[in-house]
Amino acid sequence: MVVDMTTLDTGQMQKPDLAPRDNYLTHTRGAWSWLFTLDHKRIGIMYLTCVLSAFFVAGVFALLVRTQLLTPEGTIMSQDDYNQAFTLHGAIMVFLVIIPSIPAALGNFVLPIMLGAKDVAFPRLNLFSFWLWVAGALFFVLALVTGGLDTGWTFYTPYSTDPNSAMGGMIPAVTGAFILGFSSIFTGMNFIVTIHRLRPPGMTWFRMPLFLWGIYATAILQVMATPVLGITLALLAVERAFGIGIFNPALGGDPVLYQHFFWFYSHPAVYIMILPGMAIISDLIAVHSHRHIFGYKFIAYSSIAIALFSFLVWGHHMFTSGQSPLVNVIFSAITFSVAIPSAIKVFNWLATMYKGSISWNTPMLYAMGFIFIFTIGGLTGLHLGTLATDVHLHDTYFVVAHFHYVMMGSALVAMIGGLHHWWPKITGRMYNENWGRFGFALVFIGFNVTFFTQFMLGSQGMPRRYATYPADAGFQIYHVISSIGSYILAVGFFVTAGYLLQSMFGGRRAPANPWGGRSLEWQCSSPPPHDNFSETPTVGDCYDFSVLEWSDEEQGYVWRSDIPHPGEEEPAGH
Amino acid sequence: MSGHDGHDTGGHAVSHKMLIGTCLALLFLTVVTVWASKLDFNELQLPELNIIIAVAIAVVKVSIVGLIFMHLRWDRQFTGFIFVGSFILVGLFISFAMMDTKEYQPEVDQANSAEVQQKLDELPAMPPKEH
Amino acid sequence: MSQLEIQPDSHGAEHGHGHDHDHPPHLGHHWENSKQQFEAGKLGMWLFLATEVLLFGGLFVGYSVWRANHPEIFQYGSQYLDTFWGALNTCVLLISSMTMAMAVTFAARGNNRGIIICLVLTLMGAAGFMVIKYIEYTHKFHEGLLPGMAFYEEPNASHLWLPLEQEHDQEMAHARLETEAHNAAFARETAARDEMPLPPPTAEPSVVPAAGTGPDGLTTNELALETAEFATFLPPAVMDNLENQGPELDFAEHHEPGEEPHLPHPLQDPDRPPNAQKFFTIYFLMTGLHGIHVVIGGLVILWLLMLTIRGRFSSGYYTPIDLGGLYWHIVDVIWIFLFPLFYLI
Amino acid sequence: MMSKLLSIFPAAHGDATGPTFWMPEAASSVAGDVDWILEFINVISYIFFVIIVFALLYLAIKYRRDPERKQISGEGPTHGLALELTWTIIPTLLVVVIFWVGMVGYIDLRESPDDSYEVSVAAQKWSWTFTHPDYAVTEGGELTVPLGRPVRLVMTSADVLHSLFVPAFRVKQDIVPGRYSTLWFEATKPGSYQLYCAEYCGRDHSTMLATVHVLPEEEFQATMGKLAREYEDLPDADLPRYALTRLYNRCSSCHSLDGSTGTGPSFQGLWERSTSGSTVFTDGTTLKDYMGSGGEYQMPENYIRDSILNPGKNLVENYTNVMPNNFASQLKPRQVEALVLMMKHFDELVDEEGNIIEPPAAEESEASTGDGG
Ligand code: HEA
Ligand code: HEA
Ligand code: CUA
Ligand SMILES: [Cu+2]
Repeated sequence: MVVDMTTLDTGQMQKPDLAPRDNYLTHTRGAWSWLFTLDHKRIGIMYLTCVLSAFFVAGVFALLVRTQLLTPEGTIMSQDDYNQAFTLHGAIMVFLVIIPSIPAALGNFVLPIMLGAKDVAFPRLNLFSFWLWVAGALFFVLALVTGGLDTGWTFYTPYSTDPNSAMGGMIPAVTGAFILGFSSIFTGMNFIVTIHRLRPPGMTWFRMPLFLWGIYATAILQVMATPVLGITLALLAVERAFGIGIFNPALGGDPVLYQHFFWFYSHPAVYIMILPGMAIISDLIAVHSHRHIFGYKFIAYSSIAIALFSFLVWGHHMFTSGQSPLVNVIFSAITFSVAIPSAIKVFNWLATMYKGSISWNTPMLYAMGFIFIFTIGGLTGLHLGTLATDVHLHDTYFVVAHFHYVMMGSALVAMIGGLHHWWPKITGRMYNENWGRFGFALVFIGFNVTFFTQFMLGSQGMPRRYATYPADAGFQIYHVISSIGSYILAVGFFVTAGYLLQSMFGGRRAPANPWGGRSLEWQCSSPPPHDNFSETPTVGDCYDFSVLEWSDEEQGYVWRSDIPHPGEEEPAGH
Repeated sequence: MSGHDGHDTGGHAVSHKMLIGTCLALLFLTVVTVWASKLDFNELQLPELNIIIAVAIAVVKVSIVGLIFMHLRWDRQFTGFIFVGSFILVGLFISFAMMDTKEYQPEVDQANSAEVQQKLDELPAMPPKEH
Repeated sequence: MSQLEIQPDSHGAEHGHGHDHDHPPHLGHHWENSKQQFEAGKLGMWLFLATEVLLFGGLFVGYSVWRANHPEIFQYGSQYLDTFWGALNTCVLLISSMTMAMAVTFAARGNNRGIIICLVLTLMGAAGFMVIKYIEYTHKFHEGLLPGMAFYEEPNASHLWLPLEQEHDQEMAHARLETEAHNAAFARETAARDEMPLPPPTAEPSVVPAAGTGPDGLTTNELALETAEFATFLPPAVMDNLENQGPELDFAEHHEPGEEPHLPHPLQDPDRPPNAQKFFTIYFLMTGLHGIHVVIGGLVILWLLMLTIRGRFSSGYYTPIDLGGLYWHIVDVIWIFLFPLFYLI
Repeated sequence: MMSKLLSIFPAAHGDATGPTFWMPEAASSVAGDVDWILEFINVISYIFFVIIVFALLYLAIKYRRDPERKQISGEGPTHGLALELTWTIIPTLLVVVIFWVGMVGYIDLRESPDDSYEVSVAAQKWSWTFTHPDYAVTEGGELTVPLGRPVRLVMTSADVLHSLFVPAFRVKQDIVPGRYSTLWFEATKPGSYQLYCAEYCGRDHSTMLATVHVLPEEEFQATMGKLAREYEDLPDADLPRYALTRLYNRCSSCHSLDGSTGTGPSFQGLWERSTSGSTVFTDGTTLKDYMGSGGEYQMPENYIRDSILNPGKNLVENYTNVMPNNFASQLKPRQVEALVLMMKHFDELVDEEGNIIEPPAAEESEASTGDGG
């Protein structure tokens, strides 16, 4: 094979021996240098901060929802308040948290570094995306002060477009979601171009870490699906403001057509959420098992396959909506096709652990938690994709449980896992491993207690979006368990937030490569310098860990002394 | 450097002659569409044929614009793939949505809704005098 | 700034390093060379164009679904659009597309004067298009051919509204509208009196049933037929239709290009299909969104023109012109579909 | 809880139609199939779940890193086509089967038998009205259906989307305004079952409930006959209570009994407001302006009747025109009369807090046996 060495022209601007003090964090100072930075790392950090704050807000709404449901007649809220609480919880979690979380926050930080590039293709556009996110978030706030939002995150017509029904904040909220859509489109465009055009020599498609494959597949979805959300929301706002009757049956419009529009975006959107999660897990499993990933190409292609199939299954959200039976059958059939690439990924992850050398540290625990939870979430997707059973399960807590298993338990858990994984790189500090494991245990247990009970609730017939429920249907016991679980979960997240914040000030300094990863981000210092690499990174097989060894001196992993340094000889390929 | 002929730069300079020829062809096709739309296929029991012809001509025109004006002919294949892919996606969306809504049309109440009816009833019986 | 989005800050406060000197001024610090940057810009632009296609795609879905379900609404509505203006606008856009492409060629050859001339021509095309759209829109507003519920407002002024000056005509029109209202009231009463609170699916009463669909429709039409005077207001095509009770209408051939079609106002037309306003709703939505794109395209061209005049481009660097051109072409592409779908069929 | 846990295993079901760990009680002809399909997918899921979690834990423990080792790389195989094919093909086959059984079951769910008994359902924010055309009976909040006969619901909505959901029957169908939605089931077990609105429809979505009463054929006929004539046979004195117990549920989502403001004015005090003419309308006029001889309303009864049948005519200040205007076709004249009388005698029926005052014992059996089951 050819010598695989990049000749990145990083210039002379960095001293070869980089003191950790001169890094992207300290490169320039002052709020201004952050708010209008073009550095992808700083933009990533700003995203991360905002996304986690939004997560906190939406989480508080979730706790309100759970508290309300402790008793059949409700405890703390009126019907109207409850409707607003779950709507804002869902809308914030989806549009402000989970869609931007991995690509825009973590992806922004690590993608160019992993690729060996100095930045994303369009740094200005990147900054613009971030500010669009902020604008979108402000519109959500505006929605709250202009009358509230109670449509559910799905904005179904004719409820949402009828001024006599839905609350007054509907137009600002829709505008906010519209803006957030464009933020997401621009991020996706940026990443596609970056991956296509900024790969340095030597970084071939099949040398890219699987994280990049996942982000790439996600970006396709972001670019191709989100514009439809844009036009949908624009139509909604116009319809509500002027009553032109696109979706309004009173004017010959068709409410079911709205659902086609919405889910044409929002089904791909759920894979916008999970694909980056799966991408993180692929890397976490390999790195923390210190073992070459199993079936690289299958995992890579399965991401693309999921992305493509996902465009053709949106109708499975509409099995009982009045969609025609023929189309129901077709959509049901295609829905199952997505299960296959997902299955491929799960089994390849397991095979990667075989004969590995598995460190039980926090990122790995989150990765294992992911596999456990995603299996449940995915398999219950089968119940929902099956026509006969979905008729019973649709719009019940079974669906609520399903999507929390995949969104919260999988996508978000992957994001938290990734956050721990890259935390040393981002902050230059190590968090406390024992607290990390403890936090994981709380989150994992709390999560399952909260949401597994909801499967039972749902299949027993408890409809979703209910502020109160019949006292004699036997639902209360499940609701109480679920609420208790959610409190455990909240404690888990507070613990996590606590030790992570603490580590930023009191944590041990992180070595360049604390876990033994081989993708390029572990070749630059922690935290990385302003231009990402002080030395030309070496592109090799990013899953070949045999060339690394632990160094007590560094408290991290270094190149093996008995193996020639790359550039001189090609390390074993896969 | 970009700006010179060659497959790898993408910055292909198309001769003015070719551009004018392309434009003439497009204008000609426009005339053809207008003419074709006047054809009456009702006798053949094929009223849809008008639409099919019109869309077909439009597709031809768009292909010409894409290939020549937008340089797709000289560009990377991937660029063309993006462009065509987006149209295919729209096509899929249209066909699924149409397949569905057509099926349930019989259940839909086809007449003017009460709201429209009310408006119609409110219309003055007497049309206004000319402005 | 001489770039669309491609140029990262290379002179900003963040850079104290002297590594810029081998980079041309337009080249961002993270690029190897101009070609890489150009190609990236181009790929980005194409992705953006794909999103534009999908954005409009949504509206095309709406169009297709409605049209497939209610061809009569579209056949009926498109008579009220003027093919002449539509075709003229198509030509304007096609030619401006050509001049834009020529500007790119000039740019590649480094001919600044050529670029300027072509961009000015393109800009004129954009302006011309908007002027024609303005004429069309104001006309429609005038006629009360509006989207949504506004369609059912009585127009303030419309030459389509039947000119019922003579007393007799007024009586006739009065009688006709009254009959309709009466029929409707009757139908509703019947439905209400029926023991079934739910009328069977198709029997929803309607003031203006499509010709020949029921006893009410016949009454209306017969009334119209009986009165020869009334009939004189209607163009021959309408008369034919009333006599044949055929659902197909074809007025398109009965007027010269550029001339107003002689049609009754839809609200006064007994053959108006239910929900005829839907045609105008989607017409305004799609052409409106397209119009916005034309305006944006015009601004982009204006900006390019200014940069060209300032001499920012050379045969080695003209990426913005190339990308701006692509945007202008996509505007054209969309219109190529819109024109036949609304004006012709 | 324990018995529920045990009932995961099909063999543990004492009663084949009783509630199981996953599913509520099964009371329709299709429920058995749906449950079977669900159980089938469950079993597949359990198997995969157990395999995956077992493998996960086993591998994680077995290959746990030895912290003493410096050399950390594990060295398993990096790819294997045979394995990949195995775990592609087996799930593929399984999902094909799942899809198939699901589709077959679904077709049964959708295709109603020809001889179905038809009921019209009108959904509106936030109440249900069920009309039996065969008997000219209208029920609100309660649906009485015959046992062992297919029932077909023809449903419309006056405002937004709703969805009719009866867990015990395993059926659900959205109700889309502007069109007719249908749903069928055949109840196989007498009893009362909860009916939910499963599509979010606004403020009181969670109280848009109803009860389905499944009655054996004779009992059903008897009940229908009774309901059909109920208000005709009642002595006038019983009409107010009849209106409160049988008709008010159609008003309850908007008009409270306790004086609190809802979507519409409370019924408490309505009579007083009407007799005194103090009600103010949106156009600024008061009811007084219309009352009295020569006025539009000779007596308050006329005004109340008009407000029921023609709600948009005079809008009370601070309220919007949202009341359905189709009551004229739903209520018989005598039922309207009953409602008017209910307002008139409101204070005898309802106390200050809005609680219904229990009638004297003698009357009770009369008023409350109508709903059977
Ligand atoms: C991250 C988000 C995410 C992900 C990844 C998924 C994944 C899947 N989802 Fe889910 N879904 C949502 C988010 C997501 N979903 C949301 C938010 C909603 C509700 C929205 C709302 O209404 O508010 C929803 C609702 C929803 C519905 C509509 C339910 C209803 O409203 O009635 C359906 C129906 O088909 C469905 C199916 C599936 C399927 C088949 C998968 C598959 O991709 C799962 C594939 C994975 C596996 C199958 C597991 C791994 C494989 C194995 C362990 C091997 C064994 C496998 C086999 C034997 C096949 N989902
Ligand atoms: C990513 C998506 C996401 C996530 C993470 C969650 C998280 C949670 N959700 Fe939510 N949920 C949705 C998406 C999500 N949800 C959607 C889309 C809906 C549908 C809405 C609709 O119907 O329209 C929904 C609906 C929904 C319902 C149904 C409401 C109804 O139908 O009536 C319920 C009920 O229990 C619920 C509960 C919860 C709970 C208890 C959590 C908990 O997991 C939350 C725990 C989090 C916290 C308590 C915050 C603590 C955070 C910090 C302290 C800061 C963290 C910082 C670091 C970790 C560094 N959610
Ligand atoms: Cu009706 Cu929810
Ligand atoms: Cu989905």
